[in-house]
Amino acid sequence: MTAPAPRRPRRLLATGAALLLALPLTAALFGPLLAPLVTPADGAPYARGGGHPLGTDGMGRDVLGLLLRGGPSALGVATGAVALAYLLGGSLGLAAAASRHKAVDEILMRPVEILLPLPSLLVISVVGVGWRGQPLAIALTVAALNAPAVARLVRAAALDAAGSPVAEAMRMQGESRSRVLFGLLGRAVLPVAAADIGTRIATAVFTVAAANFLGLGMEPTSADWGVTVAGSREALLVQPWAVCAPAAMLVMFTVGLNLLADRLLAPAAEAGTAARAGRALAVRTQKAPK
Amino acid sequence: MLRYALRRGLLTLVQLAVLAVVVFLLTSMLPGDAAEVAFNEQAGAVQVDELRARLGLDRPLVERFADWSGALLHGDLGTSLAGHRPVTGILADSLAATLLLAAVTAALVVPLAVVLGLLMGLRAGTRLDRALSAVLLALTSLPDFVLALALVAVFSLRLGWLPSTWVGADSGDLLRHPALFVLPVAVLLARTVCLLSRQIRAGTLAALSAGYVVQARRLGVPRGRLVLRHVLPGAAVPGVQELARTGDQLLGGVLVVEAVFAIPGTATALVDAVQNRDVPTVQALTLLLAALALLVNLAADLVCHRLAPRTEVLR
Amino acid sequence: MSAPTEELPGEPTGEPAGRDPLVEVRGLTARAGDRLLLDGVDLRLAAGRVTALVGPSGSGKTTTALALLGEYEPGVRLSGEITVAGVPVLGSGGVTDRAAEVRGGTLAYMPQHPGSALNPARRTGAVLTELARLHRPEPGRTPAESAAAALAGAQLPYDRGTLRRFPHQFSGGQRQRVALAQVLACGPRVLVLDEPGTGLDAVTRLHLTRELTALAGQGLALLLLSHDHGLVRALADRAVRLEAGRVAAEGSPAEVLPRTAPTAPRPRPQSPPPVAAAEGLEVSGLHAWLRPGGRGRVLHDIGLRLAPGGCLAVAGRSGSGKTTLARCLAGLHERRSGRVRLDGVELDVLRRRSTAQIRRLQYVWQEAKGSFDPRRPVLDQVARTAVRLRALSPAAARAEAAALLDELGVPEETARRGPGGLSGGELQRAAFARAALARPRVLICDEVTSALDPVATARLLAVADRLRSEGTALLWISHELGLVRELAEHLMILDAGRVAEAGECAALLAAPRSAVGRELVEAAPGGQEPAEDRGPAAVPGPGPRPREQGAGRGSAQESSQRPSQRPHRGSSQGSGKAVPR
Amino acid sequence: SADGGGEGGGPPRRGGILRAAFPGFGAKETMDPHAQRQFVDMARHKAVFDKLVDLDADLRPVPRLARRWEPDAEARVWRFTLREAVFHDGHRLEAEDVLYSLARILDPKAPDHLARPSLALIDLRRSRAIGTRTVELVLKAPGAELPSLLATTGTPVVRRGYRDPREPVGTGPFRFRSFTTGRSFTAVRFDDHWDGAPYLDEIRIHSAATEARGSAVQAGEVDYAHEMTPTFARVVDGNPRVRIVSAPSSGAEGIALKTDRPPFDDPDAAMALKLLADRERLVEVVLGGRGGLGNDMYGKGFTYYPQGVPQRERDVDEARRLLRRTGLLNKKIDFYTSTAADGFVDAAHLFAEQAGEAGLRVEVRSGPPESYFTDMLTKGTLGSHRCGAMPIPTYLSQRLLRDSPQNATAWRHKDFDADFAAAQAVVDERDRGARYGRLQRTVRERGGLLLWGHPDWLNAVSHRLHGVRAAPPNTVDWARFDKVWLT
Ligand SMILES: Nc1ncnc2c1ncn2[C@@H]1O[C@H](COP(=O)(O)OP(=O)(O)OP(=O)(O)O)[C@@H](O)[C@H]1O
Ligand SMILES: Nc1ncnc2c1ncn2[C@@H]1O[C@H](COP(=O)(O)OP(=O)(O)OP(=O)(O)O)[C@@H](O)[C@H]1O
Ligand SMILES: [Mg+2]
Ligand SMILES: [Mg+2]
Repeated sequence: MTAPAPRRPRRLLATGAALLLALPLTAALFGPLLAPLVTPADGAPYARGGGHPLGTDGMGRDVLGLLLRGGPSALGVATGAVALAYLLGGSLGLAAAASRHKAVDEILMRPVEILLPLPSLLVISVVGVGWRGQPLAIALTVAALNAPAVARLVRAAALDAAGSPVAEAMRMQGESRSRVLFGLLGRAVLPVAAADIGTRIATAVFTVAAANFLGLGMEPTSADWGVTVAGSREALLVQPWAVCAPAAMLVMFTVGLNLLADRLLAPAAEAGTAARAGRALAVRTQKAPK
Repeated sequence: MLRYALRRGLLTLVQLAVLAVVVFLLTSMLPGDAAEVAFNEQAGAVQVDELRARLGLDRPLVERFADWSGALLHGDLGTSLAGHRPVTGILADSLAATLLLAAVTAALVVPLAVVLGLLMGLRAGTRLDRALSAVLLALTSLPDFVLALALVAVFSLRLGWLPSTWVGADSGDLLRHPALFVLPVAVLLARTVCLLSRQIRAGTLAALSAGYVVQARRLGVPRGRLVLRHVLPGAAVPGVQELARTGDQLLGGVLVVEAVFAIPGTATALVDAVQNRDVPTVQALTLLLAALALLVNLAADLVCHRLAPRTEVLR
Repeated sequence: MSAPTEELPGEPTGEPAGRDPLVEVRGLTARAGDRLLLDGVDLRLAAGRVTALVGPSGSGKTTTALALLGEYEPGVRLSGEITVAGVPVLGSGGVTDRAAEVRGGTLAYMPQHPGSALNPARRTGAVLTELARLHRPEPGRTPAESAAAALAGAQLPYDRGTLRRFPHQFSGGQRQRVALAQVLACGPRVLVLDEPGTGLDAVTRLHLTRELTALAGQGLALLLLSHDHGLVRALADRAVRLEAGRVAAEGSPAEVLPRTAPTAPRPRPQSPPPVAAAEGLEVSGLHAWLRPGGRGRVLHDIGLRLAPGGCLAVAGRSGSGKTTLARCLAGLHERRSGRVRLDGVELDVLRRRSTAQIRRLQYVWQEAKGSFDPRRPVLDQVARTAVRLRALSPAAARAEAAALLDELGVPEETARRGPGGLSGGELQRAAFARAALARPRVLICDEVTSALDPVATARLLAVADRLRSEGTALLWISHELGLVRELAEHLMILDAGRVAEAGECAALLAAPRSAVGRELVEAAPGGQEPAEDRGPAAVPGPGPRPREQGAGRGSAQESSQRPSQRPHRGSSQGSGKAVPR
Repeated sequence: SADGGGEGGGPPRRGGILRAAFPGFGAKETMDPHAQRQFVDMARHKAVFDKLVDLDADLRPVPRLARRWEPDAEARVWRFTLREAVFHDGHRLEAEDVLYSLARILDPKAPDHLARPSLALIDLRRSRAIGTRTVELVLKAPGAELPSLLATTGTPVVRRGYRDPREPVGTGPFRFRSFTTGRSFTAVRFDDHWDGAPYLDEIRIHSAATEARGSAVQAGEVDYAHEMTPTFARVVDGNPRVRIVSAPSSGAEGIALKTDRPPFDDPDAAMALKLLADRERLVEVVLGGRGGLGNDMYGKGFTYYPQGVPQRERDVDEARRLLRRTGLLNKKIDFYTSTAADGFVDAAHLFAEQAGEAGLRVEVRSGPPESYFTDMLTKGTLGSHRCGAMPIPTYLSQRLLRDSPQNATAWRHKDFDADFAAAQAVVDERDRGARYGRLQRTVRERGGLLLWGHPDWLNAVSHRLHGVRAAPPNTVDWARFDKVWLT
């Protein structure tokens, strides 16, 4: 594959996605160094302008200051929770898919399926009450809530690959279980996971924010982006920045993250060019390694 | 297939039973009880104790659970601790609106997600795909309540095209006012469609490179048919799994939607019940929702079983 | 059939002079990176004619066939000119927009690896009727009838059992025929068949030959891609031989396929030293079934013995349970009962075998393509065997894998690509190498030469011989009785999951006692072919598959030599290495 | 969006359906007027029932079904003379109906009857009907505040024999039509109401969450939205279709300091906190500027509120001095709050910031909102406090006596209780008012109540609706729909 043509838009897109990611990530990583630990409530509530470039929130705090501080928890708790959910649920799902015993599969998946229909709200309420305001507890809960769904998703995606001759051939070569699991099945799961992860993070951010509404989770005055969006929602028309700025950060983060994942995991640019070239349906390639 | 379905159906019953215990424990782990919550800010300890005794909350946990499950076996869901009326009444009141809403959403979500997912998958890498992906992702990253408020601000308050809430809507003839459904369903759809269509996009990409799709194309199966009959079944597997999960997603979304649009539904009832520590109502509602979720899961499993028959060899 | 009347069959031989050929290929060139896969190939297919495209594995047969549809494997670029039934498929601007018009209805292509070309989630009948409805809206004939005709043409029964099955519920050879039925269901005017004989037992193959002849007689143009010269001789009017992407010879099959003198029998590998009774593979009372609770039995009370260094061939009609037997022994098929003992040690199902046990019994998949991970280079996948089972360092394993592949005629450079970048025969050899690299005690080969040309077969056999001399026993599943005769000491013929007969190979082949045995032996390709085309051992009656020397080479001088003695170049890349031994 | 009643609308017009939206409470909502607890219940019950006595905007008792009342000299025996009123079923209001209602409220088997504790001083066995129009109530102890007690939550008069809450029959301006728990209520005009028939044909009172009330009133789907936030008031500012009717001083917002434990058992420590609070800022931020400054005494604007007490000003230096004196300077104390009410957490954080300026470290912790008000009675040293509109004596008796159920500041003083009891026996209103004033001042100086603000009560009203009076909740003109009209 020497044709450079399809590569350019892809690289461009990757750059675009990276740029989208860069802003929220930078804000999350370096913002806390720039902003004071506690954003002083020194302005009028929901004021626009007046020394505050992005106005103030309902407590009269500088929105920019909040924005700079609110990244780590907003991104950290949600991404951490989703990562953990994938770690737990993913391994469970893979193991269930790979087990050649119906019983093992059942033993692994049934408990998970009992948890699946538990309303997240109820669980969050209970945990939130027990360990009020501790990000770790919230992350763990959100992870636990997501793990069953992830397990099911991963299992379904891996099941076909697990029964394929490729998996058999690997076992015939004496490959370790984990390699079959995380190598072959993992890779079969990857596109599904990539499609899922970003939306799940976005959902997790707002599950955490929603937990706040119920008076659980984080302090309603915390600078967390999700919390700020939720807390200022009423002022959407009065002081739009208080809602839009943190929401924009979250949107940029999830969109950037997902586009990047799409790009990295599905080298579909060829498919795109082929489609443009008028082929009815494009065949995605397995690229020979360079 | 039938045997499989039967076995799964039985398992679902067991799951429900376990779930009942879990939910009971969870709700009783919440601080405060129905009596305490009932008098929050308004009454003293004496009255709270009296109410507690009257509601039977002073009895041990096990005894209360035994009572509750015993009654359940006779088809009695008990009496609400908050409203002192039968839980069935609460269920009946709240169920209609939510089910209607969920049904309309479900009827729309699948075709929409399939069309969008296929479109993105078939045009992967093109500008259309990127634009659609970005818009859909942005929609999921927007919290429901912001989306809902923004939609109301534009379509009801500014343009006046659509009703902003269900306040005053007659629950009897909701269906005669389709306009009522537009905004709530739009909010509910936003996230679920995105979740699903992304899975279908991923599945489509995978299916497109599969040998059988290539061969079908080489045999001149026309594009539309190829997509629907050859690409889609394979592409749908993760999507179906995702659909099974949208139950909880929807419940979360429904909560916001019900609040913003004043829809008296199950999600609101559930939150109320949790806040009121109204254990019988929480139990009944979660069991009901769980039963629905399990049913959807069961259906999803059966569909996947059919879509990936090769897995049968394994098991 | 849908072939227009003006293009009804002409004379069976000679140039289709004065008439527009159905397919016209001029100067077809294919490149992958800086490699030239095809170099100015010209080809014309006329109605009613059967053209054979022959040539060693990797010479570009599949690439040519795909190009007729305007298709190519990813990473390949085409140039040249192709017209199919008046429709330009490939022109100066590359593949034309109209290429899609010819697919299926006009020109139908049966791929080389039909296993992976069948939709795992769709039932056979549904797909066939769908295709028939699409391409053959014939009045007075329902799509179901067309589907039935297609199934019959592909030698499959038209019954519920076939129609309702999913692809994974067929045996390898049956899948091959399902794919063929799909192609036939399209009712095309040009039929392109890539190795249609693969996986077919002699009887079925015979029927298929007749069926295809009849189709040509109805005015279809046939392009046959095959290394099976028996089939080519039986069917083709003209033959085109490709070599390293270039047309090396063209003419009647008799001219293009070199007539080879009978060669001396290949020396048997010296009998391994006498062994203790407990050594080797011993199977008794093996039953296998498909569904839980012992329902759907496919194997009944199979017993066999295989001494170290020995070779037991298993033959039988397609679908008789050969692969299932192999998979039972390999521990892959878990629904089985009975005893499998290797060197006195009971073997459980694969997941309960120790690494050492896994190493000692290896299995080569019938459908090589499906057993490779499409995302990793073939070489790496092959080498993993040595890493995992023989604890070699990755570098050493790769070197050994590369050496073995080279010995089999697959250059390292080719093997570094993903499975998509290898030809069918190359993949098959890679699959063999993957198992052989374990240096197993027992190697189960499930139709491992079905996609190989004689040269490649010879190379593979050479490696097999070497393994045997090292004490590896072979369980050789094959439909090519000639090869079996040459290779195996013992033969077991399966029929519907039961042992129909078993015994000393040559004796059994000379005088089969069972009905199936007789049927197979009678139908074997040697039966209808000129004596000089027969295999090495001049056995009366049904001979082995023709094994022309130097089928991949042009020179008559080379072709008189035995493959194993001749200095030899890799099929298309020319590695210039001598075949060992 | 003009505040208050200064609106046009011309002369009242008859007819029309009024739709009103109140915060909903799901299964908790009830049609039993004696079990009413939520505003939405009270609004519905107010349409169907009447009380004997109600409260005016100054929280002074005003006659309703009772035309007038007079106590004996000791305020032990009270005579209430009833008005000519008819129940919706045609039955005329009689003394027996009043006694039945009181008996029902005081039913020992009904712990959810909210007024039971405060009316428990009525000795029912000795109370009696004098003819059909007069009721004589005998108290167990002197109770000069009986009329306002009869005006509290959960005291509507029901018809004799009333049992099934699903078929409420009252004397109110509207006749009950339908009720769906947690959702809506419909009632139609009762032409024979003693106070004259209402203008409206029908009222519908719906339950709706905050967002829904906001958009519904803006979109004109409801004409009256109860309990709106200051932010919403800003949103509709300048919107010609919606105006905010704001009732000033409708309660109190504050911080409760536990006076029975260190450090606030030392009144100086409590005083330090009262001095360091920046009340203006709290009102500006937490109440969105819609409220009055608090002076650490409950009931600003209500009857009996002591006049002439100077507004407490922020004095950081003095606060710092007191903190140092009591050893609190640079110490850390916990602030126990929750999201049980809007603004609690915000106020807590703001206060923590202000305390920090004076050298006191306040750490905010949140608890579960559902049981917060019960929890905070025992938990922590600092807590969020708020109170809706109620007469000052009621506040004193419910929050500041040793056996008060809601004694959030743990203010327990025998002499204080005795002074209050003495005031209850004083029939003369001025004298009684003076005594209440002294009690209030004591608490202001030595007690644990830091009341920094008195929020305005904000309701949103559409441009079609007229005659809505600005009145705090729990008063007669609040949620009163018999005197409003639509155009
Ligand atoms: N993407 C690619 N890049 C480089 N080389 C390729 C690629 N795809 C195929 N080839 C090479 O092209 C050659 C021709 O392949 P082709 O499949 O046409 O062979 P064939 O004649 O059909 O062989 P066989 O009989 O084994 O099927 C092979 O040597 C193969 O390795
Ligand atoms: N999952 C299945 N469901 C139903 N039938 C099956 C299934 N798998 C295999 N079979 C049937 O079992 C029989 C044995 O299959 P097997 O693959 O062992 O045949 P084979 O001898 O290897 O044939 P071939 O020469 O065509 O490869 C076949 O008739 C096949 O159709
Ligand atoms: Mg080929
Ligand atoms: Mg087979």
